Parts: sequence; C-alpha cells; structure tokens
Amino acid sequence: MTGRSSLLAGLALALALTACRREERRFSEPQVLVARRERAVAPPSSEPVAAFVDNAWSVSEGQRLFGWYNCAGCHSLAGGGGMGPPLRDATWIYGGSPEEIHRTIVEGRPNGMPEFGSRVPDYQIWQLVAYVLSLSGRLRQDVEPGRPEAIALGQPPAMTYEKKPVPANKGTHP
Amino acid sequence: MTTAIDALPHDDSGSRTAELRAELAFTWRLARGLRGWFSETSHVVIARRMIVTAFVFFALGGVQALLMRIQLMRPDNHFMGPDRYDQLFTTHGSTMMFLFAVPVMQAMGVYLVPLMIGTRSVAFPRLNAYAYYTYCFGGLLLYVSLFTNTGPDTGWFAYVPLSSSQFAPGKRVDVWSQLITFTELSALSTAANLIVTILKLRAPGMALSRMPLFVWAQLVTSFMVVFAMPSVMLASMYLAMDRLVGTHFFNSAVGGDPLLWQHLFWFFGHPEVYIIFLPALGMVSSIVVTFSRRPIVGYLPMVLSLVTTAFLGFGLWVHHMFATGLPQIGQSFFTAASMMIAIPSGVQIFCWIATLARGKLVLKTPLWWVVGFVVIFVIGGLSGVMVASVPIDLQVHDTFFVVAHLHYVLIGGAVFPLLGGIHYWFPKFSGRLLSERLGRWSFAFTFIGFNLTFFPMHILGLHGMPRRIYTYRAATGFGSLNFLATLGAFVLGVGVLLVLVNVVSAAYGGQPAGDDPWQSDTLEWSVSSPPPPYVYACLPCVFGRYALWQPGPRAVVEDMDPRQRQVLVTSALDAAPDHVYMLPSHSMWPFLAALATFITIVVLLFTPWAVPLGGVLGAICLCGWFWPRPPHEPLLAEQP
Amino acid sequence: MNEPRGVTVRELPSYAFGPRDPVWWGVVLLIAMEGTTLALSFLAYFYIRQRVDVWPTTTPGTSTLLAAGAEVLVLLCSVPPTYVLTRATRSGDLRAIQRWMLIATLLSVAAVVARGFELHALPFRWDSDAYGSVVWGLLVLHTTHLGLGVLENLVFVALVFKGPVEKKHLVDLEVNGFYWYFVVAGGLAIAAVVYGEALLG
Amino acid sequence: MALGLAALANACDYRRGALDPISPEALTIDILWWVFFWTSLFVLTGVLIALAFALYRGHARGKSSDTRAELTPDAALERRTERAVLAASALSVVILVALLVGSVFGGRALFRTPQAPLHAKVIAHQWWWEIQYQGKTDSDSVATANELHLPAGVPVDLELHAADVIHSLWLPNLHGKRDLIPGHTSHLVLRPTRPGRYDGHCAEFCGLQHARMELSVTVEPPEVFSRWLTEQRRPAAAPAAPDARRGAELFARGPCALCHNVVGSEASASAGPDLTHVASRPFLAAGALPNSPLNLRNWLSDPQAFKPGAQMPPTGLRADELDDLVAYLETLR
Repeated sequence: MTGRSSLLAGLALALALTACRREERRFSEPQVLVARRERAVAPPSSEPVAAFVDNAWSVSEGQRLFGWYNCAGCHSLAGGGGMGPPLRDATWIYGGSPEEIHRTIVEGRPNGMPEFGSRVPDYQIWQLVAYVLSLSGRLRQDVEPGRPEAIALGQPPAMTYEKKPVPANKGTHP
Repeated sequence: MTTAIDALPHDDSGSRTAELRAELAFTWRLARGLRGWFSETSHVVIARRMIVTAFVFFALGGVQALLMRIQLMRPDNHFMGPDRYDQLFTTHGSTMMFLFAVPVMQAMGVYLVPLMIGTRSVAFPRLNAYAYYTYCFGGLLLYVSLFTNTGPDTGWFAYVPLSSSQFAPGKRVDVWSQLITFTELSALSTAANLIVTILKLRAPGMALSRMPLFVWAQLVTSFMVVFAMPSVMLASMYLAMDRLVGTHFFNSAVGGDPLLWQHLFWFFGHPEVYIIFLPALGMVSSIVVTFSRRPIVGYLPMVLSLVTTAFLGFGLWVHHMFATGLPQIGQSFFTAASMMIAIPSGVQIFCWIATLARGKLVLKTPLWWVVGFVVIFVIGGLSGVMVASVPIDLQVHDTFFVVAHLHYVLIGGAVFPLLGGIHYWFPKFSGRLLSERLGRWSFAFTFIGFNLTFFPMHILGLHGMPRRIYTYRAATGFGSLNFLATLGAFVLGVGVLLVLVNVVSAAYGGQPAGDDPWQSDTLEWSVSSPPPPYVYACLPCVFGRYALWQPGPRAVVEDMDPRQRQVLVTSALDAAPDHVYMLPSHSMWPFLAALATFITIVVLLFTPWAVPLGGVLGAICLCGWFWPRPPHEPLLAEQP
Repeated sequence: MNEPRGVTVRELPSYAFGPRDPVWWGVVLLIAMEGTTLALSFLAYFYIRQRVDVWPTTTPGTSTLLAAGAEVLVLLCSVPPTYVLTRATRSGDLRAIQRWMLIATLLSVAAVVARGFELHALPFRWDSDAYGSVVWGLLVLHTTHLGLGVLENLVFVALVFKGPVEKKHLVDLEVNGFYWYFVVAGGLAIAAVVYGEALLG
Repeated sequence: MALGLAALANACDYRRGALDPISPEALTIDILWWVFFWTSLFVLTGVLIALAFALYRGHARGKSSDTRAELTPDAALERRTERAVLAASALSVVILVALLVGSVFGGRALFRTPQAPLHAKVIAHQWWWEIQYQGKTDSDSVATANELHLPAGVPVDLELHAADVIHSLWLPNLHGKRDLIPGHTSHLVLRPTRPGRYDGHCAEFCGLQHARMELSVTVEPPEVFSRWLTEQRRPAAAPAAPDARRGAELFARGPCALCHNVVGSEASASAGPDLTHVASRPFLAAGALPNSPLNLRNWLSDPQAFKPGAQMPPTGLRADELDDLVAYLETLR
C-alpha cells in the first residue's frame, strides 16, 4: 500500500515537475549557462539542452528569433530550405545533435552560414536550437509550437484572402 | 430529524405519520460509506457540496485578489513579476466567473427550488451529480495547473491572437479552454435540470402565476444559460482546434478573424453577467418579502422585468467591442439596448423599496445585506449606463473605471444578495441560527471595505490607469488611490472572513433554528431544518402565491407510495397533477461519467485522439447509467 | 370558498408521452443547446464568408458531392423508420419496436459511415484556410451529434432485445426518435449550406 | 463620498487623463461624462433617500404592530404605492432616453471628420509603439518609437495597425481609445489644441509587458512641430569622439544591429524600434525608464531587470563596451 501510494505520489510529482519545466518563462540567461560561462567549464552537456528543449516558451522564442535574426531568409519560415539547407528532414550536413546545431549557429559554417556567437546571447542560440529541433519533430509533443499566426501551414492557400475593398467612409470611422 | 411539523395530512393521526416517515426514510436513505459518498444523488446533498465547493473557490479567488492588490499597492512594486501577475488575474477572473458565481447561484437553485415548489428532488438527480463532479474536476484542473505554473495567463476573455499558440506557448491557454468545457457542461446540465424541475414538478396548484420570485429568477436564468453558454463552448472549441490541430478560425492571414472570437465570446459573456445576477435578484425578493411581512409590490412587473432582462441581455454584447470600430449605426443600437436594460433593473429596485416602505420591517442581518445590495448595485448600474454610451466607453473601456463598475455590479449585485441569502437560508441548511451580532459586523466590514476598494478605481480609470497592468510608474500619481484600494481590500477580506467565522461557529454551536425562524412565506420553511432526504412526507398543495401565509389548513397529496422514489409530475402552466414519476436511485455512474469526461479532456490537452477515446468511455458510461436495475417498474407484456 | 382538500394520485398513470414527460423536456433542451451551437456555427461560417473575396476557396469535387449525396440520402431514408418506431412505442408493440429499432440503428450507422467517406473525400483540410476550418468545424460538430444518436440507438437496441423493457422506456424510445429528427435536420441544413453554396457558386 | 474622493484626487498633483481634455473630441466626451455624472448623482440621491425613507417607515411599523404577515394590504394605499413605482419607472425611462439622445449626438460629434492634412501611421508591437510620418519619398519619411509629436490646431489622421496581437491606443487627453487588430486597419482622427506633453497607454491586455507600453504625446505649435520633423528626417551622422566611434562599430557589428535600425549607418534591421534619434526621446523602452545616459546604460546592461519579458535580450557587453555604446547612442539626437 505504502509502495503504491509513494509510487503514485512520485508520479504526480514527476508530472508536476514536467509541467513546471514546460511552462517556465525565463526572461534572462538561465543559471546553467551563467555557471558554465563563469566557471568556463562545460557541465554535462545534456544540462543546457534539457532546460531549453523541454520548455515551450524557449521553443516559441526560438520561433520568433528564427524570423527576427533572418534565419528564415535562407532556410524559409517553416524550415523548408531555400538558399540554405532544409531543416525539417533527417539529413544534417554538420550533425543534427543539439550540441552540433548549437556549434553550427555559434561558429558558422563554410558556404554561407554566418557565425552568430558574437552577436546573439548564448541562451537565445539555445532557444533557436530548440526551435530547429522542433522543425524535424524531435521535441516532446507538449512543447512543440502550434500553428503560427498569419502563416498557413498544410497545403498552400489557393488564393489570397484580401478583404473586399471597403469604400472609404463605410464600415469604420474614418 | 423526523419530528418536524411539515405539510401533513391534516386529518391523519400521529402514528400513521410516523409510519409513513419511516418508510420514506428507508426508501430515500442516503448512500453509505466511501463508495456511497461518490454515488449519492440526493439534490440536498449535492447542492450542499456544490455550495461549499463554490465558496472554497471564492476564497481562493479572493486570496488571488489580495495578492494582486498587494502588488498594486505602490508604484514599481516588486512583490511579483508580470508572469505571476498575469496568471493570477486570469485565474481570479475565471474562478470568480466560472467556478464561483455561476455554480453557486445554480447550487442555491438546486437546493432551494425543489423545496420551494413542493417536490422531493430535481427532475434528473443523476445528471445533477454529474454536473457537480464535472464542475469539481474543472476547478481541480485549473488549480493543479496554477500550482504547476500552467495557470492560464491571457485573461478570462482569452482574446486571440494573444491566446494563440504563437503568443501563448505551452498548455496554459489550453487549460483555460478546457476549463470552459467543464464548467459549461456543468452549467448546461444544471440549467436543463432546473428548467424541467420547475416546469414539471411543481406542487399541485402552483400555477406559474403563483411561483415564488426566486423560482422565476432561476427559471429565466436557466433559459439564458441554455442559449448563452453554447456560444462560449463553440468559441473555446475553435480556440482549442486552432491551437491543437492548426485550424484558422482566428488567423486573419487566411480568412479567419480575431474579431470572430470577440463576437462569440461576448455573445456569451454579457448574458453571463445576468446569469449571475438574476438568481441574486430572486434571493433579494425572497428576503424582502419575508422581512417586510407582506406580499411584494408588483409581482407581475417583477416577473416581466426578469424576462425582459433575459431578452435584452442577448442584445448588448457589442458594447464590449465599441473600441474595435464597428459601424456606427450598430453601435447606437447596442448603446440603446445597453441603456434600456437599466429599466427592468430599476423597476425591480423601485418595487423592493416600495415593499419595504409599506411593510412591517424586521431588520435582521439578511435584510442589511439587501440594503447594501441596493446601494452598491445602483451605483454599479449607473456607471453601467455611463459605459453603455459609446463616447464615454471609448474613454473608460479597459481602464480601472470598468474594473470598478464590474465589481460594483457583480459583488454588489450578486455577492451581497448571495451572502444575504446565506444568512437567510443557513437555518434551513443546517438547522442552526447564525449570530446576528457577527452578521452585522461582517456586513459592516464588507460594505465599507468594498467601497474603499472599488470606489477609488473609478477615479483611477478616468485619470488614465488601464486595466491588467502589473505595475505603474510613480510619476503617474496613481499610488495614493491604489494604496487606499489595497487597504480597502483587506477590510473587505476581514468582512468575508467574519462571515466564514460566523458560519463555522454556528454550524457547530449555533442556536437551534426550528423549521421557520423568520415566519417566511415559501414552502421550504414548512419542512424540518435541515430537510430530510425525502423532503416532504406528503407533497403539499398550493392555493396562493405566499403558500405559508395562506390562512386555513393546508392540503396535501395523499396516497403516494412511500416505498418508491415517487414524485408528482404536473402540467407546465397551471400545475395540474398529471402522472407519478419514478426517480432513479443513487448510482456511481454519474461520478464515473464525470471521471471519463475528465480523462477525455485532459488527454485532449495533448492530442486530438482523445475524441475517439471519449467516445468509447462515453458509450460505457451511457450504458451503465441508463441500464435498468431491479426492482423493475411495470414491464411491457411481451418480453423476449 | 371550499376548504382545500388533498389531491389523490392513485388513479394517475406512471408515465406519459410527449410534453407531459420530463425526459421529453430534457431532450428538447438538449436539442436547444446543440441547435444553438449549430446555429452559431452557421453564423461563424457566414461571418468568415463575408470577409473573404472568393467563396468557397476550394470547390468540392465530384467524389465529395457523391459522398455528401449518399449521406443526405441515408439521413432521409432514416426518417420513415424512425417515424414508424415512435408510432410503435405509443402502441407498445415490442415486436414492431425491435424490428424498426434495428432498421433505424442500421441506417444511423450507415450515416456515420457515409460521413466518414464524406470527410475523406473533402478536397481541403481543416488547416488549409479558414474556409476549410469552418466547414470541417460544422461537419465535425454534426458528426458528434450523429455519434451521440448512434450511441443511444445502440443502447436501446441492446435494451429492447435483451433487457427487461419497462413501460417508461417506451417514452425514452419515443424521445430518442425525436432527437434523431434533430440530427437529420442538422445534417440536411449543413449539406444545403456547404454544398448548395459551392454548387451554386 | 463620491464628491469627497473626487475632490481629494483633484487636489493632489495628479495627471487627470480623460478629465483634462485638450481636443474637441476629448472635450465632447468630457462634457458628456459630466452630464452623465450629475444625472447619476441625482438618481443615486433619489434612490438613497427613498431607501432611507422606506427603512425608516417600515422599521417604525415593524416595531409598533404585531409581526404577522399581512396578506391583503389596504387597497387604496397599495394603488398609491404602485403609482409611485410607476412614476419612478417612467422618470427613469425619460432620463435614460435623454441620456441616449445625448450619447448618440455626442458620438456623432466625435466622429465628424475634418480633412486631416497630416497622416501618421501607428504600428503597435509587443511592447512598444512604432510611429511613421510618411513623406513624399522614402527619404522624406520619419520613423520613431514611443513618441508621437503633433502640431497644435492641425487635424491629424492616425492609421492604426497591429504587428502581433491586439493592442489599443489610448490617449486620454486627446480622444477615447481605438483597438489595433491584426488583419484590420483602423483610423483615429485627432485635433489637439493645447501644447504640452501628455501620456498615452496601451489599453488592451497584450501580454507580459502590457504595463510598460506607454506612448509619449507632445503637442507643440506647428512651426515647432515642423522643425522637429525636419530634425527627425536627418540621418545619423558618423560620430567624432573616439569612444562614440567605438560604440558605433560595436553597434553595427555586435548584437544591436540584428534588430535595430539607425538611418545613416549600416544597421538596418526592423524587428526593434528605430534608434536614429533615440537620445532625443523622453523615455526608454515605452515608459520603463526616463531617458538619461545612466538609465540607458543600466537598461543596456540588463533590460530584463526593468521590463521582464521584453524582447530585448541582455547584451552581455563588458563595462567599457557599455560606456562606448552609450556614448554612441547619446550622439543620436
């Protein structure tokens, strides 16, 4: 009985921790990264990765930064590729592990991928990594971003959705 | 418990009555044990649980309000950050609307309506239990989420696109949209239950024109629920689909529109206010009549006012959207409707004041709460007329002025009458009297604290303080009035705490109340306090609007079979006896069905595959719920 | 004035059909709620439509229309058996009830199957655009009504063939038929709006 | 109590928002508001007197006679009471209709649009305001952030857009508010009359930093306004001082230029506010801090301390780098 109830309690605790971690909104550099920078030693590598890829906010921020820092310019908005390689498939030129993606962003790669390490804070790079991982469906389902606003996923729209032109003084107050 | 004097066959001997009561007590006995606790379907028990649960949520919402007031006490306060604050004000609003106000009003209806109309139960006792458990699970979901940092944070109105997956990542808004599903399921079930109860189970002779005003208010409210709540259910379904499976209902890039959300939400959201507030008006009528010792002035205008309010209530949702820039002709229409809805409320206020003036007042605590209600509610109503005007609304919309207005209307218009109602009916619920002295103190604290908290907010709003901000700069000068408001909030908190102290101490050591401590007019005071599970030993017959004040002996329904859970079905308009209806016994299935709903909805937070899962679970529950169990009723002649 | 005397209920029946029955009122209210939801979905459909230039954004193809036509046909065919069934409940003829209950249930299952084909044949997805969303929204909503109808039918089939059939179940059976009419009406309205519009352009 | 509190609030040194109108639009609303206020006060007083009277009368009767309920009250008295209720109801209808007429006419006056010679575009972002004054050519156009300059006495047409979620533009001294909704374009026409500095705020809850989304409105004489506009059109000059030069280099090569734009420099991103004339603005980060070199430095070292959740990340610059950067930004006037 005690075994079962402690199992249940443990399960509940685990669920709660999962939820907390998933939902946390971190507005600045997480402790893990601060410690790493200050001690100038790398902790077990999975530590920073987990803090970002299990967090819906990080993935969502990564999605925003993907547009803001113009990653979309080469890889397209949904990561389908263009000038740069696509990010949605399983093929990785420089390795697809989180750490390798991180290094790719920080250091840049030959033939076009610029280095961002000197311009973008490390935690934002990790957020970008989290988003890139989500593109190929490698994140937990409950932290994956949903459909972004103002962008149609699925089949491309067959037409534009402009509103009918409204005469100048009809409808809204001029 | 069974020694009370209630409506008895007037020519029967005592021994016959005792025998009858013993049989009824056996037939209607409550379920026992832990399993029994989950299978109980007695409306008295369920409604009591629901009232207690609703007040627990009220307390939680109140604590959230105090925390927010502490944060706003001074400019640039660091008591909490925006993330926490957003979760708190969203949960506060959702709790007060969905987990307190609507359920508590319905619960009062579920408890009192069968008693007032002279029947033994609600029409669908199992549905009633289901409604309670879904409501409970919904609240549980919200609060477990809040404590695991998954509290919704986009406001109780969850405007898209702020609540879309792009701007609200994670599961916070999904929790909110499924909370809606829970509370709507519960509210809709209860509304249907109350409507059928009121229309079909009234005591013989209680024609619609003889119904107590509280019952009228519950009837009208329930109809509003039936037509208003589907709107928010649809809206939250669209929102959940946009977030979960990527539909585009609100995505303006491919033909959707964020304003569609606002239309759907407010088409529910405004009637919601009246859904909360009409039952409260019913309580006020009950209290006023009893403590004035006379019939209400203008019964018919009172009823018509309720009905008019219900109709008009559906015609003014756009006044929440004046700032979105809809066409002006339409705006004028909604301004007119929003102002005209003040008329039925005004008529009722005048009728109550006239009744008080022509009555023989007994100034007990419940009546003080009604006095507080009139003062506060009139102020709230008048500021409501202000915000109905488009130009004024454009200034004060989404400012602290509106915060003040809505609290004047909802606390003044619903919580004060409700607390009055609790003071009034507590003797019936528990068999014990509340302390008059504590009652008056709690009223004084609540009344003063309330005005201290919310009146300054009118001024803050006019001077430029928007709503839903977690802090403000010192240079704005908002600090002093905010400090006053925070002070008031604590006074208000003390007032509510005193009510709690009063209730708890009375429940354990209050004076015995007897059946009818206030010499009231309605039937619930003719049964013992608290009422036995079968409520009436013999169902009463009704010959006037004020049943217990009618002179002469009381008539009852004779020869119902005490060995079966029987109620009498009467015709909808004039309550002529029609047939005898058998109620089901207690059952575990409502709880299991609610559990199945809970599981389905929690899984639905994560994957649409919950829908087929829900179908299977639902099918199992449906079979269990409706499958006949011995002893059978009369069977069809030719059986396989 | 006569002194009020008690009321005697010994002669009263233990069940009644139609508006005299509480369950009938319950189902009417259920229909009111689901009907309001459906009506609001239609309003959402027209709201979205008036904001968009070309409507529908994707015209349903032949296979879709065939599946939708089959759906409408099945729904229409299910009306007469339901009517006969409700008549049989009033007369209490168990044989007839069993027979027509079975037929009505088979037709309701067929309606679900046809709906499956219809959804499968739609040339657009729910996440294509707002038109896709609102049409799928309508159809899925109605499919839940259909599903509920089928579930109830199945429970009743089990009951009339297996269980002890009480007299009050006749009332429930009649009410169940009443709900089915609502499901059929909803299906026809959706077909008229979605495909009628598409066909007429 | 109402009056007392209002008087108290007015006595304080206080900004008075909607009650300090400086445009015909805000004045219309202000007048209408006071009409409603005095009418409401009249009604409230009436109801309170009636209530007090009822309690007094009823209480007196309750003490004097027996407490049994009276089922059939005196018919004549009853009729009189009903007539009083009817009269009160009729009076409320009359009052409400009067208020309705006033409100409708007020609304008409509010949106009677003059030809607006000046156009400006307001784009709301999470959580700042982008303002564009369009000129004849692109180089004529001016982009600024969180500050709106308006010439006194000249009608101005604000074209409103939302870049992400719904916001609402509220300039209490100048007009009511108008929502900015993605997918919708709306307009607000203003006629400011009295020069001065006024506050604006986002009024629709728009996420974490809804509280810090202020807009500074400066109404100034037309000639001052056009001088300001000419100033704003000037691209940023390359700085002369060595620290500012280092700062400019840092700005262009470091993190800043990924989001910000400074006309006349290499930085040309559009995600964050345009910083071409940042040093001339009254406050930083949409009202989070007053604009001063010290505040600017603090802000740059850790924006999240002042505006948690804002989309400006900590720059992670060294102290000397921060000094250089501030020196550069202070040249952007």
